[in-house]
Amino acid sequence: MSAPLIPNLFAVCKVLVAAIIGIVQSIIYALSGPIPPLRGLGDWLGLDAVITVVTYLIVVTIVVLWVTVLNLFTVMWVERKLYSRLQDRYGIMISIWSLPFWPFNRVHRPTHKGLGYLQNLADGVKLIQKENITPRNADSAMFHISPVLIASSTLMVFAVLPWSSGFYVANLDLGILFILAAFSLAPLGILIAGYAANNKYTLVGGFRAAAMLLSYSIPMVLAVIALVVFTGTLDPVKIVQQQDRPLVAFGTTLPLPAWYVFGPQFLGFLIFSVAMIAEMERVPFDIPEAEAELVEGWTTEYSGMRFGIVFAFKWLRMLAACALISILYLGGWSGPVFTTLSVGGIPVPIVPEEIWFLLRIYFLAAFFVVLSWSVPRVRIDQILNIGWKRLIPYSLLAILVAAGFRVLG
Amino acid sequence: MEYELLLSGALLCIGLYGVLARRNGIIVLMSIEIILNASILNFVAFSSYSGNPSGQIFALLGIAVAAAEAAVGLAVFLSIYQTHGSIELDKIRFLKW
Amino acid sequence: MPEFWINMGPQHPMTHGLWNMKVKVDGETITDAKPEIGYLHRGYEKIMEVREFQKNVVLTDRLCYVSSITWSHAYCLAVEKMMGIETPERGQWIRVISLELQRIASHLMWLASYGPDLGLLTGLLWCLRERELFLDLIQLMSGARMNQNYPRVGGVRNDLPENFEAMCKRSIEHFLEKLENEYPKIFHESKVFRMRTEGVGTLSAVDAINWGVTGPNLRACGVNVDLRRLDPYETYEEIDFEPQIWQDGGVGDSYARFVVRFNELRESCNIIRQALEKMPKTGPYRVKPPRRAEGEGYAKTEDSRGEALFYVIGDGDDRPYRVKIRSPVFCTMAATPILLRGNKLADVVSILGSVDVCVGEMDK
Amino acid sequence: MAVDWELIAFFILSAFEIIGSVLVVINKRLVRAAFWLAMTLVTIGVIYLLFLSEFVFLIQILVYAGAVPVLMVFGIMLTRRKIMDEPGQEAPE
Repeated sequence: MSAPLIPNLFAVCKVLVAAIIGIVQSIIYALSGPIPPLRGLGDWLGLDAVITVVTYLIVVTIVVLWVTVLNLFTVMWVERKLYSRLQDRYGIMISIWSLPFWPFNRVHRPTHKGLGYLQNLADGVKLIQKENITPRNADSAMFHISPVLIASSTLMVFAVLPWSSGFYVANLDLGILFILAAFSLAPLGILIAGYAANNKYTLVGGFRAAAMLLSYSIPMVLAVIALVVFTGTLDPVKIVQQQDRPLVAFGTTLPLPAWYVFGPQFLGFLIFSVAMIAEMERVPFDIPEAEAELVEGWTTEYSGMRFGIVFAFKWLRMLAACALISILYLGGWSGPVFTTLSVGGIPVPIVPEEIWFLLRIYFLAAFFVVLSWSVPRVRIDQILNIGWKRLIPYSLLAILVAAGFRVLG
Repeated sequence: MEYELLLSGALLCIGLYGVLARRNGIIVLMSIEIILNASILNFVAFSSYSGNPSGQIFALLGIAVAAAEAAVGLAVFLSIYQTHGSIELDKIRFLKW
Repeated sequence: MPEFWINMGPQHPMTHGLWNMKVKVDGETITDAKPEIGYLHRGYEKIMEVREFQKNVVLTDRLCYVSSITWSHAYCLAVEKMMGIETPERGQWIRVISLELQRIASHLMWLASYGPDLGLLTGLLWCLRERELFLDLIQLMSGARMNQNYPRVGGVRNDLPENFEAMCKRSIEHFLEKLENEYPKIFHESKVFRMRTEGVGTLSAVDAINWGVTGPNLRACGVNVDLRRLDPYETYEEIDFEPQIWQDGGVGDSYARFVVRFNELRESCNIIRQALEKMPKTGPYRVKPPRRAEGEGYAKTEDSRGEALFYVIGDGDDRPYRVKIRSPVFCTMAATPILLRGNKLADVVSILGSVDVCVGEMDK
Repeated sequence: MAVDWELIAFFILSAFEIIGSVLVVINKRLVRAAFWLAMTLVTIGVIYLLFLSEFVFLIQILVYAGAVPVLMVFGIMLTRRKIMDEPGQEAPE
């Protein structure tokens, strides 16, 4: 029933890499007449292990580019435009058409009527140009290592996060657990960043961030456990396959897909979403960098592109969180239209799975953006109260409900 | 197989050194974590070589116990710090008669 | 973790201006607080002694850039009392309108800065959008958006423009509709906002009076003190309005201060409407004051932030012999340690945002 | 000649581990000790991966990179005498 745009990213890339290496090999063999040692190089290139390693590198590059260049910029642009509309203003409007070298632009009054999609790129370029300041009494090594730790742990999520049934780097049996483990790496980096900058604001911010992330990853994992009682697997692709069928309840077929959000998992869905808002540090729970009382929380002392990295990683976490919610509870990439056309014997889907998945992700992202720009932030003790006294008991209840439904059938 | 045992033995010795030689309570807790991990490594290695997955279950239990031990030990040291103002283990004498 | 001091300021997003709030925290709980002011001290009381009576109005405008007209009006009132002259009736009505417009603009600026304090940036943009309406009205009236220099000794600078009444009514209607329908959704009908403000920074009525807290902050403690009612100046006694008090219980928290100020926005609109109805359509708006004067003048007005007091002594010269300014925020600052103690670190912004600090008048 | 890649990986990882754990126990700066502890425990997790027990590896990362070092750093920072001094250095004799 389903049809991804790319049947299997790894297989496709492997065929392409093998073809390119074959061409290179033939060139090397042609050159090895005058230079005999090149023959061994050509043989080595033809090894299956070499091709596999090169393919992995290329697949990782493709997915990282897809995530950071395309989706990161898009989600940042969506957020900036959406909250600007919420605040009765236009938001970013300077685009490539506003540059002064176009003939329809006067030098002193360029038009500012673009979409502003590349504004974030321009911001990134600006941040790269800025100086990287290290505070004098900072623990320099730790101060420099923690943005790397945070950013890399967030990128690790995308190593196993599938974007459709074919578009992924690796498909692990324990993929969901891997994603949760990668999510839980960030608190250590944040705490070390807060400590290493030798500043009271960053210290308190790091404390808050670590306490909050630590206490919210418990209900997150518990909600996933409640789901696993139902699915019996931690493989994201299989979880989505289980949801790709019509919902049968009360002995009748309802006009709804069998997403896990419809049914006994609804409580788990709510808990997981709230925990995810905390994990991505958005406004109701963005107490770690409460800019009103702690200047910028644990990121106060970072400057230049290091600040850009720790700033952009929030959106990457948001992307990963939205993708995770839609895989676990909202049917992943299953959609109603999978009609395929046959172009020269190769089936090409009209609306591929990636489109449905991205639609869900951006819908969830827009929801979180609107939510976070219309409420104030919650105080830290209230956040911890919500986490420990509400979410954890409710997630235990969700596990009990799931187990009960499982036993009763 | 011998290499794993050697490695876990080395980790155990290092952890034991930390427990015995350092005075700061937090470092002692960290050394205890290292010792526990040496034993968990043995569990996993034995289960892998004997083909019996029950060793992995023991490893999971060991990890849970180690995490709980870290939390409890930390709570103890925090309360000691609040009453004594220090967690230097050789200065804390209220357990002696 | 040992107790330590955190400097909130002088360069800090929480301090809307240049001052320093030193906070001693034990973990997250505040055990002590110390406001450190004086970064913006300009010596107003001394500067005013070397300038003529009329020229001092320019200075008093700059006491608080958010609420200029109320301050220069208080000064003019004190000088008029010293000189023994009376503003014509139309001039008094125009002053009432300008005061209330300025009060609305000031309260909107406070609300706009209270939003981001709590992490609600949408509130900033919405309030500044509506503040623009009132700045336009003030500009129509006085010709400037900021530092208007509008009240003069003996009246106001110029008459109201022709279409002012219609525009004023239209803006107020538009604003009241937003106030009823839009603002509550992000402010006091939002549960998170209530969580952040209720029960935070409580101040009992006794403490408030003892420490000299006045204005909306005192009314939030349940004390019915509004100088427009108790000691009416200009034509406030002919207007039917209700001073806004926090009714539920005697202890004022951040939420009470928010509600009092929020309701004052509505009440000020009511006052402007009545004033537009009741004021004489034509007539003089200004009398010429004498150049030199001798005696003492004392004026106490209800500023946007509390009781503003001017005490002017003239010794027969064309400039004051001595001027004394009592600024409400300066006195409120003394009570901030009481407000802050025992609360959480994150509540500093919730409390100090709700008492509405203006550094210009605080440091004088 | 067949190279036993697994054995080589094991040796490299165990070298990392020994060095990391030695750094944990001899480090004077406690926060760095906690950081090295996290690294050591994650490398032990990678050794579990060599034994084909992925579940234990993931649980190890979840617990020993996410929770335990954070608790340790919390403990270090909460038991300091002064807030801004070099954190966690052991007091002189």
